[in-house]
Amino acid sequence: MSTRMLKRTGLSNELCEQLKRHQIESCKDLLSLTPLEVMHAACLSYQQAIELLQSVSKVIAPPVSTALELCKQQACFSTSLPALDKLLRGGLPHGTITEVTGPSGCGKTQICLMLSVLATLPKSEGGLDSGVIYIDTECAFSAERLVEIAQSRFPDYFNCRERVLHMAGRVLLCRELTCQDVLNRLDRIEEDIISSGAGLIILDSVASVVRKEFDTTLPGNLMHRSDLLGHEASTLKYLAHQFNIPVVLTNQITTHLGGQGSEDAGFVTAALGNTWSHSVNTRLILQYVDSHQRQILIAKSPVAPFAVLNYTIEKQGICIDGDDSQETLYEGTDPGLQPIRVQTGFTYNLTTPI
Amino acid sequence: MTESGAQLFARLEARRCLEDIETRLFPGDGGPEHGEVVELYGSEGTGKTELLYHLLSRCVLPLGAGGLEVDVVFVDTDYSLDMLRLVSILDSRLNAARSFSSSGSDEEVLGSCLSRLLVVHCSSSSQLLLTLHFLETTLSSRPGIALLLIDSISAFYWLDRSEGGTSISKQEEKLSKCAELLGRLLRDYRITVFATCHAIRRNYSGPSSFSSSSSSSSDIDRPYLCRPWKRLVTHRLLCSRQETTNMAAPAAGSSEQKSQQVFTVHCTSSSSSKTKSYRSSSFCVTDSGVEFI
Amino acid sequence: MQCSVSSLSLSPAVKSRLTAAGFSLLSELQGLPPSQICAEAGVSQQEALQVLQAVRGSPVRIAPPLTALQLLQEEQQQRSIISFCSQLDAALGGGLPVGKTTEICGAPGVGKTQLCLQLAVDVQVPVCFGGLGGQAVFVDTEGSFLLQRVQDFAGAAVKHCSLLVEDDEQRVAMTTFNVETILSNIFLVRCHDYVELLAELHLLPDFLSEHPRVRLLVIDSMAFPFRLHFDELSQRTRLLNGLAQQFIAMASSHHIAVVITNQMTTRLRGSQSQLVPALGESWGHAPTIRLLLQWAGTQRLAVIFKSPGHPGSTVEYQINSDGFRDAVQSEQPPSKRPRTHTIQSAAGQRDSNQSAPGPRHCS
Amino acid sequence: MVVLREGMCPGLDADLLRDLRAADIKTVEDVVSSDIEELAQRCSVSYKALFAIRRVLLAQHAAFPVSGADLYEELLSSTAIISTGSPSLDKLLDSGVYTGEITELSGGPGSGKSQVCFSVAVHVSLHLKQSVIFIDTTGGLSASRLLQMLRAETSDTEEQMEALQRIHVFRLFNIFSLLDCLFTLRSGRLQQACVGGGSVKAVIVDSVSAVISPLLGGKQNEGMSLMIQVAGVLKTMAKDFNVAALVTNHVTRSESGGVKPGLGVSWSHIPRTRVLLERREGGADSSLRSATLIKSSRQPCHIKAEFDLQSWSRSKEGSSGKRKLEETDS
Repeated sequence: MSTRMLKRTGLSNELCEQLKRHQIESCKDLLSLTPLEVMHAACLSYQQAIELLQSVSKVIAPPVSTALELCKQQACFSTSLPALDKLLRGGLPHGTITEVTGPSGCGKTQICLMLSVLATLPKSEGGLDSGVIYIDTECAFSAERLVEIAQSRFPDYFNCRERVLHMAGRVLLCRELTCQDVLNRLDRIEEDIISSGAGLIILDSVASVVRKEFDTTLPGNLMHRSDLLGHEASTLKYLAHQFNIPVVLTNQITTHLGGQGSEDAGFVTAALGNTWSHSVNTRLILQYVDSHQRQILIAKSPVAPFAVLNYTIEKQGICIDGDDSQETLYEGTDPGLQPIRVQTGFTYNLTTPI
Repeated sequence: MTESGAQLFARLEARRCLEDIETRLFPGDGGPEHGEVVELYGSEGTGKTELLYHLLSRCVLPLGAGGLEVDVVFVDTDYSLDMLRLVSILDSRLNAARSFSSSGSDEEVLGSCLSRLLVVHCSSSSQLLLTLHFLETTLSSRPGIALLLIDSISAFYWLDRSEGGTSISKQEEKLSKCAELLGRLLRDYRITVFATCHAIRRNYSGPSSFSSSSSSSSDIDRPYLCRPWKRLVTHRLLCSRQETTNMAAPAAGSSEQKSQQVFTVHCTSSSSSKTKSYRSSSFCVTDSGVEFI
Repeated sequence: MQCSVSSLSLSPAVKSRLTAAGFSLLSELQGLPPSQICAEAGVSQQEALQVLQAVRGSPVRIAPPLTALQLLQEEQQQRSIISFCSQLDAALGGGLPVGKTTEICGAPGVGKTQLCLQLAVDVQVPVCFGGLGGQAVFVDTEGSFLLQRVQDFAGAAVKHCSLLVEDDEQRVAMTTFNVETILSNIFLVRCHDYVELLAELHLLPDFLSEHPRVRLLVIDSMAFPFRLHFDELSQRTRLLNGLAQQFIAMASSHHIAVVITNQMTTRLRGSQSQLVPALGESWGHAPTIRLLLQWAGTQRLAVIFKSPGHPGSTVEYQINSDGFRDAVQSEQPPSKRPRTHTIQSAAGQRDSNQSAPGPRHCS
Repeated sequence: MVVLREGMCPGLDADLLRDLRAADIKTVEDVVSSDIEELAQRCSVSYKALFAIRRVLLAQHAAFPVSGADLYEELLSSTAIISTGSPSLDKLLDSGVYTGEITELSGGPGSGKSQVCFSVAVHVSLHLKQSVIFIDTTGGLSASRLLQMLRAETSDTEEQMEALQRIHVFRLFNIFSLLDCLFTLRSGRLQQACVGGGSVKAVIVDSVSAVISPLLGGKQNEGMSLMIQVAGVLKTMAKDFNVAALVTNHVTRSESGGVKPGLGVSWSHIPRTRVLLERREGGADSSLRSATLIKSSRQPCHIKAEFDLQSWSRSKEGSSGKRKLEETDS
């Protein structure tokens, strides 16, 4: 929207020509100027400059709606895990970004595969009856596992081959192995969403390519990385909102260097830093309890309290142990700093009760 | 214009030469002669104003107190003349001199010093031009005037830039006219001009500029006023502040150190008669004004 | 020195023509017929008309001065928006002041958006319950506006008020104070980038004139669209400084409270890194009141970092399913273990000893 | 520049004006700079008449030189020093804010700039019984805070209300309305504006950087020009009406991590006294602030003082708790 040419906003040709002489051609160019610069470039008085800015703003400003109107089109994407759905008020909210973080082997990709299956299910089965765009940066996607999860989780529905094939056919896999490829894909993805009727975007994982390509110990790289991540985040947010669909990302973990006294020399926490933590709307942390048992922590959510759920990975994907009443609240902290337990069994985390 | 013989005499002969105004500042025998222009250039807090007061008080102080006892016109375009500070400098110099000789009461001597100073305030470049025209009569009627101070010549730079629109010559028109007129006054009345010029950043890159200090400092030291003015300037005093340790950490260090804020002046003289010569000198500022070290 | 032509809010080209023709003071233009200005300055008739209008009185009319006494009366008439967290209200002198700009900064998940949502509900509390009975505009740049939460908060607020009903006036007010009307009084705008945000802000003054009941404007968040890369850093600073003035002008001319959220960023200072509010040093001057939400161990603290009317102070708060509330020691979640107490208090002390947020490293 | 008009001075009639126009002489500057002898021939007027016109025009439009001695006498009788209400800050400023010049307070957010402004306003209105013009560009002026400060000084409600009435507030949020306001005050409205409240002793602009900083940078010179005009009108107002001009400025961070006042090099020449305010280390809600003198013609620079914001809300007896650190005299 913002790159719309001034010519198509109903400005007079003269004015457009005048502005073009100062390399001001799009709405973005014009609105990025202060009134004084507009006065200078367009030869206008202050009052006229303000009016010009307002008239251009009218063309590109987003519409105003009331919360009530929004209420009538609100939807959630059920995770098929009743305990988690209950905490998240029905599932992953449409139009927002959910991040799944955890150490390797903890089940991040399992969750993504499971969600992919769910999205393709018909609405009567609790799904979205839509396609899935699955951006895989780690070559971790496994079609066999996808089918296995589908068949073991919904044995009644996937009882015939056609349904399984139809399900698999609706998952559009994009393998992008460099940052630039991911960005390019995201920039062009709108068409794919429409053509495949996608109701879910999965990016597994956002961290691996970025961390591979940017050694943040080198000067300047950190800033470049933040720019790149910021760009990714805003594109994903735009897509989520524009198509009103959930977006799921996975992230890795990093060692947080202790700076707050010597007793906690360091612990493991979500990667990609503080700014990135702001970009996601919901953050789920996966961590180990023992070799079999794992936990989901709701570390950031606009609706849910901080909570812990135990789960195991079975043939049918993620299974929450016991019934849906086993949820435990825990004392949360800054989601950017929430410690995560890794497989060694050695725990750094003092505040999380089991 | 007609002038009487007496006026002609006053115009040409009686003016005192300011060559020896401050021997520690100018190279060798290169002090400013009749009709020469000295520019004091520097950014904020580099001692320009103090240096100006030093030179000013040297001019207006009586001979007995180590002064030159000449009249001075101070054109104040920045409204920056701090009379109280000037008086305190004059006072302390007079007091220092009084230990050797006694002449009249304090008030009287101070009064006579101050009456040698004429102050005129200007608030736009066109007013400056008119005022310089107007001063012509003052100059011809008061042969005692040897020095014209302008603080500062760059005061209207941005106003002129924006008023002139897009054409550079229009932007510089008024100052060029002033410079041309000054040139004529210098020739006709054989006075000396001292003018301050503030350092500016022309390629202004915003309030939070991250331009490296090394590259911007050279840009900052370059003269930027119009050509006629540049041609007029014969001596250029580049003022700077020495980055002392107590600057970086003003909290540390005793009071002894703190009063030792040192300023440096780099003088470049290029009078028509002589070849270019240079001199660097340092001073610090005390209650009684500039003290060279 | 009289008012000079170059100080007028006219186009720079017109001004330079006027000065070139010798007009430098306003008094010289006064009383001249437009055609003469055209002829002498070489400007079009339209421009000459603008010149004369500007000379007669600039369109940006200045209100006559108020005395501080009048201002005091005005301040006392304007109610504040209560936050339902009594400690915070007390620290702010009765709630969030209307007519001022307030910035809420904090780490992710600390409750910035929650506080904004709470305020968007609270601003609607009917006048007879001590509220403002207003409306709210919520500009969402991060996609963080969550309807379920607003519904929860609205439900809790309605319940709270219904328990307080004492007289008929309040009973009547309660008939229209329900979740549905609360939701219909929150105007939502979703901006995807800084250009859309700028556009929206250019239009807001008109929107506010059309909706005179609006008492709260929330921008959540300011930092997200402006943290992206700008070609020229000074351009960002310039835009932000301009926006700051727009916010202040809106707050004071439409009598609304402007709430802006901001993120925290890591600043390297030598070898130490420190968490500071984002958007740079000069943005810090934009809000009149700056509220810092931060973690101290597992406690959440709100620090009043700057406020012209009140001394700085620190209060503890919590966020539960009803919204933003006072921290109540006895109602701590049962899962909390006694041993965390020591850690917590140590952390609390450490934070209050250090300046603002303690140094933290982030990967 | 001033356009020549009929009747500007004796002898300048319509005919002569037309002749001068024909000779491309339009403004006073043109007349003054031209060769009178040649011009007299071209316009067929007498040299004497034209010379007289030139002299009158010069006398009308040029600034008039004043003897330094007279200036000093006048200054001695008119200069006043306004206390900031904080003894340590007063000492730093050589007993207070001087009238006739611009004093600048700069500092980061929450460093106490506005509080010092409030205190100066309260001091002028309560103790000196004079008026104050307070131009608020950030919406930061809180009348209840002023009242709180007044209450700490006096318990007489009548006095408090009178003092509040002597503080005149303008709320302006853009550069053009600020300039308009300043020029209006400058052209004599300043003294009229405050009838019955004593004369104006201080003009406070809090903050000047809020309206100026959006102007700087970009591809235009206009912003700089407007900034210099604000400075010019403040300076002449301070000088001619003998009021103290107190402005506040933000800070920018230099590469080395230190802070310096904002608005760039060109602004740095404008205030005669500059003070940098900073928070003392030690807690976000500490009320201790330190002030560093970074430009002054009366005191050595870089001396420091410490003051406590809380002291202004306490009553007089309780305000002895101010501390001073590292105060140096030389």
